[in-house]
Amino acid sequence: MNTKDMTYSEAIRDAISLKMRTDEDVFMLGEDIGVYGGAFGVSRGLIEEFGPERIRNTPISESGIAGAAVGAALTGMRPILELQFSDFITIATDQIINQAAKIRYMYGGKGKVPMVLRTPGGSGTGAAAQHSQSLEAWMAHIPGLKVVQPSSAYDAKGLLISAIEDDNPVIFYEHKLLYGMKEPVPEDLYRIPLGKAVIKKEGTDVTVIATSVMVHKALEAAKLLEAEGIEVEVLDPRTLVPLDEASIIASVSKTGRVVIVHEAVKRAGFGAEIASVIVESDAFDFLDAPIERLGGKAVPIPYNPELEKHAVPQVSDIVEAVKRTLQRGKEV
Amino acid sequence: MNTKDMTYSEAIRDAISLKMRTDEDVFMLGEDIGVYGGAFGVSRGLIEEFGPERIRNTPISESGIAGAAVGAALTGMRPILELQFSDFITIATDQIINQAAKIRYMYGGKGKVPMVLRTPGGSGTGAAAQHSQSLEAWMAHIPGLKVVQPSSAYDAKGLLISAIEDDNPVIFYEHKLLYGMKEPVPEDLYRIPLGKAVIKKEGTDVTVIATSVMVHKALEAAKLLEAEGIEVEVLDPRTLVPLDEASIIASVSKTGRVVIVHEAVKRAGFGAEIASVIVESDAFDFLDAPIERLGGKAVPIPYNPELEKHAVPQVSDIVEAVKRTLQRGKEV
Amino acid sequence: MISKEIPASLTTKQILELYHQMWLIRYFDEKVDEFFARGAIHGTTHLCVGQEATAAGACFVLAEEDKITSTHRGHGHCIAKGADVNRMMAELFAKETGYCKGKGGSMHIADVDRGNLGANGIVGGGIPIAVGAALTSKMKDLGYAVLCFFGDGAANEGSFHEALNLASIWKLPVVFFCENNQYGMSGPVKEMVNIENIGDRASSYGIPGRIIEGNDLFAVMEATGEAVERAKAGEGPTLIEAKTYRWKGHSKSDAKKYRTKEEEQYWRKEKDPIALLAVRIINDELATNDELEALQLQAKKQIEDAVEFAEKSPAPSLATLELDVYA
Amino acid sequence: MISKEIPASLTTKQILELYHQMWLIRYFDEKVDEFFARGAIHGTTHLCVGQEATAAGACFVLAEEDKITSTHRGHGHCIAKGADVNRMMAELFAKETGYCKGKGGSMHIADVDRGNLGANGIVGGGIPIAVGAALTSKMKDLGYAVLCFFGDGAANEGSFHEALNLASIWKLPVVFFCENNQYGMSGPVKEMVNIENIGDRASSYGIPGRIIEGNDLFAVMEATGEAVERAKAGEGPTLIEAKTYRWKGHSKSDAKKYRTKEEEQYWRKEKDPIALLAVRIINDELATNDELEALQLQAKKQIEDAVEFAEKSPAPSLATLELDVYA
Ligand SMILES: Cc1ncc(C[n+]2csc(CCOP(=O)(O)OP(=O)(O)O)c2C)c(N)n1
Ligand SMILES: Cc1ncc(C[n+]2csc(CCOP(=O)(O)OP(=O)(O)O)c2C)c(N)n1
Ligand SMILES: [Mg+2]
Ligand SMILES: [Mg+2]
Repeated sequence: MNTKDMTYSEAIRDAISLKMRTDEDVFMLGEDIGVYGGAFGVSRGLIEEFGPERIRNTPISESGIAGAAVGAALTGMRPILELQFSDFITIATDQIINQAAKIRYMYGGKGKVPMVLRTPGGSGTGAAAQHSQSLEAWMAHIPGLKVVQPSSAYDAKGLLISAIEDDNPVIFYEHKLLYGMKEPVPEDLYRIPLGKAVIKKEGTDVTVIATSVMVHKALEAAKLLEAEGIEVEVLDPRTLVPLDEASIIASVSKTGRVVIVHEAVKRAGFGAEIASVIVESDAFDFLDAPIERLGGKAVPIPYNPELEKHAVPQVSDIVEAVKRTLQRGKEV
Repeated sequence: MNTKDMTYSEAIRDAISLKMRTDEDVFMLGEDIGVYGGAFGVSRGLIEEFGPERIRNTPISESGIAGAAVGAALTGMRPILELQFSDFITIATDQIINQAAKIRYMYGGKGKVPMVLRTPGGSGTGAAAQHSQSLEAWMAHIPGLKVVQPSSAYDAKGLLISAIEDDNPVIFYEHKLLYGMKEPVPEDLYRIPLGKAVIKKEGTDVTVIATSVMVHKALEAAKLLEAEGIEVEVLDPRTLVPLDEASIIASVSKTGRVVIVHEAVKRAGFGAEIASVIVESDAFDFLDAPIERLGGKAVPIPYNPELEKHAVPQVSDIVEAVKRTLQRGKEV
Repeated sequence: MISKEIPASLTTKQILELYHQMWLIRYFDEKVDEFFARGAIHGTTHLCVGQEATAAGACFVLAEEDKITSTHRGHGHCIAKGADVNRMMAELFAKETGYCKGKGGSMHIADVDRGNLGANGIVGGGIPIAVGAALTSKMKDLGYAVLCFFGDGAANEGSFHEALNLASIWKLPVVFFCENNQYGMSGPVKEMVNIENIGDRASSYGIPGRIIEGNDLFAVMEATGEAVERAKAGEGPTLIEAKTYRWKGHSKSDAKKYRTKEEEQYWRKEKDPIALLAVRIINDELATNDELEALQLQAKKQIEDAVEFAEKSPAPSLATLELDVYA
Repeated sequence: MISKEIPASLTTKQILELYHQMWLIRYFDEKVDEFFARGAIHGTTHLCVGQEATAAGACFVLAEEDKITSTHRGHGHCIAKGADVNRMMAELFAKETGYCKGKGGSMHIADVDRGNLGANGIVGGGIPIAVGAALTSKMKDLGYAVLCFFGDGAANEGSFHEALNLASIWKLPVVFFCENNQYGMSGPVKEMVNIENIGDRASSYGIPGRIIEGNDLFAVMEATGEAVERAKAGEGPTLIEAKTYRWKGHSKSDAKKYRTKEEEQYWRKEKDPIALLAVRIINDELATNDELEALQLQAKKQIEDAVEFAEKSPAPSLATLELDVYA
C-alpha cells in the first residue's frame, strides 16, 4: 500500500471519506461540521465532497442529535456523530448509555445501533474545566458500548474504519493534542481490529501501559530511561472495550513490573481496571513490584497552563514511577 | 439517645425532617415528592408538614431541576434533589458534573454548591435495564463531588445529615432493596462523618469490602463461612469519596486477603479503584493472595428475575471468592 | 360527548376491527393489572386503560412500513401496531417466547422488524429516536413516516424541545403524538405547564399543532391521518395533542391522592373511548349490540389465550444472560 | 437606523457612563483579541465586540443585589455587572490576581459576591442555574431578580426548554435574555430554527416574549427594565430576544465562511451600537464630540492599565493546584 504523511486529523478524515464513498449508509452529523469544518477542523472539506445531507450540520442540541443518531442507526444508517468536546457527552448521556448501549440487549437481540460517536477528550489547550475532561472510564463501564482511544494517525484511521463497520455503538475518543501529529499512513482502506493492543516499543525491564496522549509521554520517558540502561516496553491498549487482556498479561508476565498511565483522573479511572485485571490474572505471580498507577490529579482541569500541565502526568512522573517500581522490585 | 426501629426509608425521611425543621435553607425538590410521596415513598408525609414550597414537586425535567438545585445552592439554599432512579442522572449529568462539581474550583475558591442529590440505584426489582443501574463509579471519578452509599438505616440517617450539612455537592446513593430494611435508629439528630468506613463484622481470615446491598450479602456469606471456621471481616466504606483508605489498608494488612464486592458492573467499577488503592499501599506486602473482585456482569440488567439475579454477585459468589482467596493463599 | 362522524373512507369491517382492537388493548392491560396484583407479573408496568382510542386511532392510519416509537405506557401502541399479544404477554411473564426473550419486560417491548422501534423507560427518551428514524426515511427515500408517542409529562423534557426543533428544520416525516392524560405520574399538567394546550408548543418550531379529543377514535384518526400525509408529502412534522385520561394508577401502588374520584368517574362514565365508539356504531347501525358483544368476548378470549401461552412458555435459560450485549 | 428616544428618567451622567462602559467592553475584547493573536493569552475566548448594547443596557437596569448568569461570550456582561477590568484581564492572563485565581479563564469568570454567578462553558448550562438563583430569591423573599444571558444557539438546548417552563410555573423573578447574534458558532439561526423569532418561544411557557433591537441601548434598557420590574412584582419571567451581531469570529481561528462580508459590513456600518448611541447623544446635545472622545480614550487607557496590571501580576503558585476543589 502507498503511504502518505498524514496528521491524526487527516487520517480520521480519510477514514470517514473512504467509508462514505463506498457506503451510502454512512453519514456524519454534528455541530459546525459543515463549512466550518468542525471545532477542530477534522471534517474540513467533507461537505464540499458529500454535500449537506450527508455532512449534516446540526443545532446545538447534543441530546437531540445523539438520539437522532441512535434512531437513524436503528433503522439502517451508520451515523458518525461528532461532539465538539467529549465533555458534552454529559448532555447526551441518556441517549448514549440508556438507549444506544442497551437497545439490542433490552430487545432480546433484535435491532442494532451501528453508530460511532467521535469526540475529542483531554487537556492541554487551556480550555479549562468544562472542555478538558477525559471520561473514557465512564463509557468503558457501560455494557453495550465499545471504547476506542487511538494515540496515532495510523491507529486512528484503521480503528475508525473498524468502528464505522462495527454493528455496535462505538465511542471514539480523539485527543486535541494529537490532531496535528503526523506519520506515514496507508492511503487505502485498512482496518485495525477493535480489541487489539499494540506494543509501541519493546522492552524487558518494565511495561508502561499508556493510552492516548500518554503513549507519547511514555515513549519519551522510555527514551530517557534507555540512556540509563532501562529497557521499557510501551503498550497501548488502543481500545478499552474490548480490552486486549492477553497482550497486557503477556507483557507484564515478561517484564514483571508495570506502570499504568492515563490522563484521566486517577481515582476510579480506567487505570484501576487495568491494574485489577493484572493482579487478578496469572501475571500476579510474575509481579516483582507493586503496580504503579499514574493519572490526573483529583481536580477539575485549571486554566493556567502551568497548573493545567501539572494536573496530569508528565514525562518526569513516568520516569520516576518506572524507577520506583524497579527500586521497589529490588527491595522485595 | 432514644432509638426506634426505623426502615432505611424512614431513617432517610427522618434525617430530612430533622434538618428541615432546624434549617430554613434546606428544602427538597423532585418529581412526585409531594402527595405521591416519591417514587419509593421516601418523602411520604413531608409535604403535609413542610408545605409545597419546601417540598417542591417538579415537572419531569431532570436537567432543569438539577440546574435549579445548583443555582439555589450557589445562592444560599441547601437543596435536596431527589431523582426517582439513579439512571436519570444521565439526563442531569452536565449540571451535576460540569456545573455543581466544578463551580467552586473554576471560580478560584469563590461560591459553593451545598446540595445533596438523593437517588436510588441498583437492581432486584424487575425494573430492567434503564432503571437498575449502579453508576456510582462515574460520580466517584469526578473531582468536586462526594459520593455516599449507605447500607443500613442507621448509616443512612447519620450520613444524610452530614451530607446535608456539607458545603459541597454530595451524591447520595440509596438502594431500592434496602428501603424496607429495619433497625434501631436514634431518634435525635446525629452525624456519621463522610469518609469513615465501618467494620460491619470483625474477622481475621479475610476482608470482604462490600458496598450498599452487597454488605448484607457479605454478612450472609460471612455467617455461612463461620460455620466452616472461616472468620470473615466485613468492611463497608460507606462513602466512596472521600474514601477511608486507612481503614481499608488496616483491615487488609491484618487479614492479608481481600474480596471486593459491589453490584455495579465489574468492568471499570469502583472495586477496581479499591483494589488498586490496596495494591499501591503498604498493604501490598501483606497480601497473601491475589485480590478477588466481584461485580456485576457486563450486561444491561435484564427483566427476567432469574437472569436479573445472576447479573450481580450472589452470596454464593462471595463464599466461593473467599474460599478461592484462602486456597490461593495456601498455594503461594 | 358523542364521537365524530365516521369518515366515509372507512369500511364497516375496519370499524369493527378497531372496536375489537380497543377491547384487546383494554383486556390486555386489565389482565396485566390482575396478574400484577397477584404477584404473577413482577417489575413495574404502566397501563393504558381508558386511552385505547389514541393507540388504535393513530396507528390505524399507518402503513405497515411506517414506524412508531412508544413509551413506558406502551402496550396499546404495540397492539395497535400489529404485535402478537401472545408474545407481548410472554414478555411480561419474563418468558423466552416474549418479544425481548424475557430481557426487556413491559417498558422495553419492541418489534423492530414490524416498525415498532420500542417502548422506552426514559420519559422523553424516544422522541429524538423517532427523529432519527425519520431521518433514515428521508435520506434513503424510503417513504415511511414515524409516529412518535409521548406523554404530557414528557413534553417538559429537554429531549422534546431538541427533537421537535430538529425534525422541523430538517422537514422530517414524523408525527409527534402527545397523549395528554392530564398527569405525569402525580404531576397535574395544569401545574406542570403554564399554558392551556401542549399542542400550542408547535409554534415554537414552526410546525402545525393540533389539539384533539383523544378519546374520540375518529378525531384521532383524522388528525393523525392528515399529519402522516403531510409527513409523507415532505412537508415536515406535526404536533398532535390528544386529551385523554388514564383510568388506573400511574404504575403499581398508586394511591391517586393527586386527583379526585369525581374526575375519574367523569372520564370513565362520560368519555370511555370504547363506549363512545359503540354508541356511534349502534347509532349508525353498523352492528348490533350482540355483534359488538361477540367482538368484545373474542378479545377477552384472545387475552386469556395469551396468558395461557405465556404461562406455558419456558423461561429463558441462564445461558442467555450474556448473549446479545453486542451485535 | 437611529436609536430610540432616551428615557426621561436617565440623567446625562448615566448616559455618558453607559457610553463609556460600552467602549470599555469593546476595548477589553479588542485587547484580548490582540493578545490572543500574539499568543500572549492562551486557551480560547469569545468576543462580544458589536454586542455591547445588550450587556450594558440589560445590566444597567439591575440593582446591585440582582444577579446575572452569563455565557462563554461573557466579558461584556461581566463588565456591565460592575466587575473590575484589572481582575478580569488578570484572569485571562491566568494570573493569581484574576477573578478565578487563574483557574477559570475566559469561560468561567464569576463574581458571586457581586451577583455575577458566572460565565459558562456549556452552551445553555447557565439557564437552569439562573432559575435556581431566582428560586432562592423567592423562597427567602430576598427581592432580587436574576438576569439570564444566553445565545440564539442555546435556545435549541433542552436546558432552555426545561428552565423556562420551571421558571414560569413557579413564577420566578428571572429574565431570560437571548442575545441573538444570528449565529451559533457557524450555525445560522435561520437554518437552526424554523421560526422568525426566538422570542416567540415565550408562548410555549405562557410568559411574555419581547423581540427587540439589541444594538439599541435604550430599547434594551426599556424591555429589560420592564421585565425586571415584572419579575420583582412576582409576576414571573419574561423572554427577551435582542437582535444583534458579533463582529469577530466565533472564537480563535474562524474563517467565517458561513457568512458574507456584506452582512458583516452592514452590521458594522449601519448598526454599531456605540455609534448609534453617539449619534443620539450628539443629536440630543448631551455632550460634544470631544467629550465623547475623551470618554472613549479613558476607556482605552483603563484597558491598557488592566493589561499592565495583568502582566505585572504573579502567576498562581503550583501549590494552589489542589486547593478549592471542596469548600
Ligand atoms: C427521565 C425519566 N424521568 C422520570 C421517570 C419516572 N416516570 C416514569 S413515567 C413518568 C410519568 C410520565 O408522564 P407522561 O409523560 O405524562 O406519561 P404517562 O405516564 O402519563 O403516560 C415518570 C415521572 C422516567 N421513567 N424517566
Ligand atoms: C453544550 C455545548 N455545546 C457546544 C459547545 C461549543 N460551542 C461553544 S459556543 C457555541 C455557539 C453558541 O451559540 P450561541 O448560543 O448563539 O452563542 P454565541 O456564541 O453566538 O454568543 C458552541 C457550539 C459548547 N460550549 N457547549
Ligand atoms: Mg401523562
Ligand atoms: Mg449566537
